[in-house]
Amino acid sequence: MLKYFAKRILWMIPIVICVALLIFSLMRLIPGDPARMLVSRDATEEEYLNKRVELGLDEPFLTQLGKFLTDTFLHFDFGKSYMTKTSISRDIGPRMVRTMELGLLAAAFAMITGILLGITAATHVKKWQDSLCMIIALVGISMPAFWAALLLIMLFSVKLQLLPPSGIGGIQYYILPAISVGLYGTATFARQIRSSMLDVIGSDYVTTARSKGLTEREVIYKHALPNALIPTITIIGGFLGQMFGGSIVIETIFSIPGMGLYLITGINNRDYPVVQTCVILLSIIFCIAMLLVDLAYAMVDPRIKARYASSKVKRNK
Amino acid sequence: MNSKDQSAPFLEVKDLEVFYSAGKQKVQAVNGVSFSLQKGRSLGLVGETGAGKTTIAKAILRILPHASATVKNGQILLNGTNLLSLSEERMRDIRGNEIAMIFQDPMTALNPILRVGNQITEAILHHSSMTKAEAEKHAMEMLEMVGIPAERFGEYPHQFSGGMKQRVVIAIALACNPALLLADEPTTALDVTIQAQVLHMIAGLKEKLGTSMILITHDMGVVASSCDDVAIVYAGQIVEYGTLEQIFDHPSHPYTRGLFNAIPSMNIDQEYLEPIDGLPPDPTHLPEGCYFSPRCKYAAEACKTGNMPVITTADGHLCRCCQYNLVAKDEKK
Amino acid sequence: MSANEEMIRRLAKDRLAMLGLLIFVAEIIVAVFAPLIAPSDPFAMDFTSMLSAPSSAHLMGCDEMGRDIFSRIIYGTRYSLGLGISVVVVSTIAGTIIGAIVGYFGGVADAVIMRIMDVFQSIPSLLQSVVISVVLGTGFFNTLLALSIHRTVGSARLLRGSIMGMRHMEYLEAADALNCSKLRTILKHVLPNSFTPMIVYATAGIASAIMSASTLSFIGLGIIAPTPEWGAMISSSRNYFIEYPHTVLFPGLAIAITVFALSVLGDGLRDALDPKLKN
Amino acid sequence: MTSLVEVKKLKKYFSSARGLLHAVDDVSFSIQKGKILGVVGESGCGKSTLGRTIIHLHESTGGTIQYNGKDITNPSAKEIRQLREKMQIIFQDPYSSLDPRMTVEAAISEPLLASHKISARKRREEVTRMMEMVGIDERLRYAYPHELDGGRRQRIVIARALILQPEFVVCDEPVSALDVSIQAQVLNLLRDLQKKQNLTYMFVTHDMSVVRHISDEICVMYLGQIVEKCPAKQLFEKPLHPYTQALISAIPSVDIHPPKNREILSGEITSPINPKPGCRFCARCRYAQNQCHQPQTLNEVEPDHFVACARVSDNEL
Repeated sequence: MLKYFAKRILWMIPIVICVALLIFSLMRLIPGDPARMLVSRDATEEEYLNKRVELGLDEPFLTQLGKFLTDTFLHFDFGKSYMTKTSISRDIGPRMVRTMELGLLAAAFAMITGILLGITAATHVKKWQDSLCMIIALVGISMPAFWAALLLIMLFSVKLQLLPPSGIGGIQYYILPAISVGLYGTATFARQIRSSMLDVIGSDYVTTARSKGLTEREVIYKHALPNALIPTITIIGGFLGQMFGGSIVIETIFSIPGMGLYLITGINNRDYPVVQTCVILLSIIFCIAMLLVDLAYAMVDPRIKARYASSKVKRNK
Repeated sequence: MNSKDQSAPFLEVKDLEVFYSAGKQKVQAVNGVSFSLQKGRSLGLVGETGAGKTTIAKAILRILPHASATVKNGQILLNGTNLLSLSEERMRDIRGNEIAMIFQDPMTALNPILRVGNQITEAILHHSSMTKAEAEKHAMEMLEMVGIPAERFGEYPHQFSGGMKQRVVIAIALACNPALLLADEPTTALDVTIQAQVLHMIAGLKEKLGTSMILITHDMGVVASSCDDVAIVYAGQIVEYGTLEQIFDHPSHPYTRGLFNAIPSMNIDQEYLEPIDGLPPDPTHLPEGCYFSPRCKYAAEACKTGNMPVITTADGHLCRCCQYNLVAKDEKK
Repeated sequence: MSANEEMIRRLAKDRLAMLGLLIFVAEIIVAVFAPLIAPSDPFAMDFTSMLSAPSSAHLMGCDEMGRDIFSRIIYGTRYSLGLGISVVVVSTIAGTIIGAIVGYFGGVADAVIMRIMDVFQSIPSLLQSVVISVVLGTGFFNTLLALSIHRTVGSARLLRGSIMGMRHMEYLEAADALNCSKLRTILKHVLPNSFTPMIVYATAGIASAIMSASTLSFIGLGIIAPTPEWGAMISSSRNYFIEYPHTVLFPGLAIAITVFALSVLGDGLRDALDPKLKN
Repeated sequence: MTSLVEVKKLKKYFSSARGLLHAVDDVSFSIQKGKILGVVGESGCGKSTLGRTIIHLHESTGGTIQYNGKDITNPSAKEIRQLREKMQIIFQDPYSSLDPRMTVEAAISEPLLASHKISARKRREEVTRMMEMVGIDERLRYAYPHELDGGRRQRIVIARALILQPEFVVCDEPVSALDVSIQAQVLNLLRDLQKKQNLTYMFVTHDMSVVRHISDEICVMYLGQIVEKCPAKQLFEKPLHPYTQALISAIPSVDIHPPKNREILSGEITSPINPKPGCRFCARCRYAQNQCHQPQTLNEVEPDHFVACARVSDNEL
């Protein structure tokens, strides 16, 4: 078991390096020269060449790549922002914290509401409660997060004046962004829980539980729900991906100075080091989150745990 | 069909009718089944896939899926109380306590993410006033009783082999010492030698605890080794009912005879077997008259309409066939 | 009755899925005949009616440049649906080829391609599209490519998974025993049987591609103003939405309705194709 | 008499997470042309693997296979194609061995399409002939597998296997998924076809009464090895190996006079992964002694009666 996860963590290293390599190469493919953009319009050729040297763009691609990889992974130095000239490593810290706070809050919101809706639907299948929950879920998956965010601002900040429309501060600043990011998760969880609950309720072991004379409550919460949660865990991965992507947009809408906003600003300014750093770090966070999901999977399901314990990381039988 | 014994039977099922509805289609799963069971005896319900055997058992325990299954008619009397008219709450006290069930597939009958010990303890805690510690101790005793070392209490189902899982299922069923055990194909999923172990164990425990049993199976051999009485089920009806000797020595219904003839013999060499022609009827469109008539070589005009008479051929030996006299002339080979 | 006919019959009974199909088909018709349906030119600016509220002259009002929002939404179907459908077509074809190769042959090809996919999958999908859009620039085809890469990986994985799942099915073993060549086995037995999950994935995929495309456009990548792409419309009007909510409301509604229609259609297909629900 | 199939010291090992799984281990036997060899044993004894290895659905790990006197242990791809026309297999589960998207006609004609270039008309005629032969109504020609019952599906599987007119057919539990009354129909059909076409069967099953009924000769397998081999009748009249005795004793017989006194075998089948040398049954055998921990050989203790038990060979039992 431990061995399996140690292996998984080690396996992350080449993956992350490949991601870094990929991103770095892609950034060099962007048409247009950042040095040309950074110098003033009427700069001399010399000024431009000096800028290139300053940014390290004059060296061959492989040298640049090597320097980038060693700086990033050995010295944890992500370089300096082209625009602000400040160290990215220093700037990124508080931004990462904000993005992760937002992510956790959104995940918590999505799971709690999703599970509640899913159970309500499954236990009242084909009744009005079921229809209501599923309509809510369908609305949830149909709304683009950025549009939902604008509507939420409209309602809660402008009309009702309950919550701040943008910026950072106390928890109240995170409520609307977290709902906007988590809404999609709420909807997918609710739908998944409902369908796996229905599968599980028809299974033999639930019949066994009933035939023991347990109450319906015990049957649902002790036998059906824990089993129904297992397939739900697998979709958390997809949800997390969506969430990290969503936060990029949501942070710009709510002006939350997190990694998303940093990234978008970086893109608009052709600030390559910033873009690279954000993508690599977001990918690392994403990989760690997926690993935690797998860990949770093993915790819930003793069969998976046994498979991990037998150490071989084989997908097929 | 009524039992020969006039003293009040322990379990009596009268005119049970169950159907499933799926959309507009109506599947007639059980069509007027009546039988009774004396205390301490075991009854074999024998029939092929889809004959309605499992539905009968689930109807007794009232665990049919509410959404699709309807009990249209009938009574199920346990010690004179009609189970079908009890409240759900009262029924819960009976389930697992007075009546317990063993399911066909031990692979799926256990909750994969709960320790087996807890799955046994749960039933005990629910039906007795034992403390948790006492219940766990009793659960361990149950495991030992079905031949599993008590140390395995904390293991998960996937750590057990098929035969062992079925033992756990049996331990759960017997944990509260039920008066009636419904065993639904308890050994079908198991290998022959393991099947023999499990059947032997069930027989021993039944003897020891004085449990009555309804054994559902498609295997005549299993019936022969475990039952006192036999009911042959075809298309949701009991077509023949009698003691083990009556059915095995003097099978009277053409279907029962067909079943016996279709089994490859262990003593006689036959070049070819004698199968029953055709297929079991479609339960959404049962034939008129005798449900077996399209496949029956004795079928006459009289078989194609109306209800078949139930004929008492010997003391307590009942047969649902209007051509009985003709059939009787052809003695069993 | 063939399995497909039966599937269609089951789908036809699903009223919500039929509603989804109806909306989807209607939108395709609107996209094709946009010039005939739209009341005015989606690019024509009328500064006298800038940001005007919905009225009989402008059903959904006008945007900050005085363009008729209704007409822009009608034309927008071409971009949104066009992108959604093309992304799915491209990625499904590419994904099927890759997935079929790795899933059936396994071995080295599988190991190598799967590792490459692992790299792609460790970058969150939208982030990936954002980066590729930045590299390629804006416009229909660049956005198509940016959105297709992630989906290709997804469909290849899905197909591979379902092939893996059925590699041990007896009918494939039977095909082997019956002398079917590998190519014949893939074409006649493997692909038709693993297409079921692919169809469901593709339908839901159009929805998610439309969503991603509009998100890209919203942050200024993808398709940009003045092209009447729905996400781009919201993006260009977002500074006015507090006073003039209709500028954001209607394009968003268009996205939501389209995604809703495709989601319920996808659900319906999944249920209709799932043999477990047969009874 | 000539033997059609002869295997010597055949081995098939699978690698698994916990070691080598000895599915078939050192198995030798031969089948005469026109005869039926029954292979019987409990789940996991390697009987299905044995059949599949002989017809090259699995590649053997060791030993030799001869067909018609010719060595076919390591055939080329072309030779395999030729062999497949002579050797066929009927699978256990007619629900999974038919492609759900193929009609009856397509399924039966698949082998023709796969290996022969014959006209569409000739193909249709062939399918008609086969459908008649296995007793499937012409009206079901364009039906799909899910519309048919198990018995009919198994008939299609049989027709598909026999359309190339093979000489040798591996029947892998062909009736165990069927109800008794249908099982008898299919067994009769198999017997009938065997007689008419002078087929040779290797009939793999776990059902003792079926194997007794159909076989000329029977091999009893336990954990990858043959423990006893003799003519069918003799096996039931005079089983010599303790495992065979237990197996026969465990059969639920329909004879109720006199009530059977069964020998209940203790324990369960042990793991076929990295087995210890010596008799594999000895852990459950009531006669086990020290000598049983030595490797056992299949000895002819009576004419045509082979047993792999040192104590039987030494006349101790």
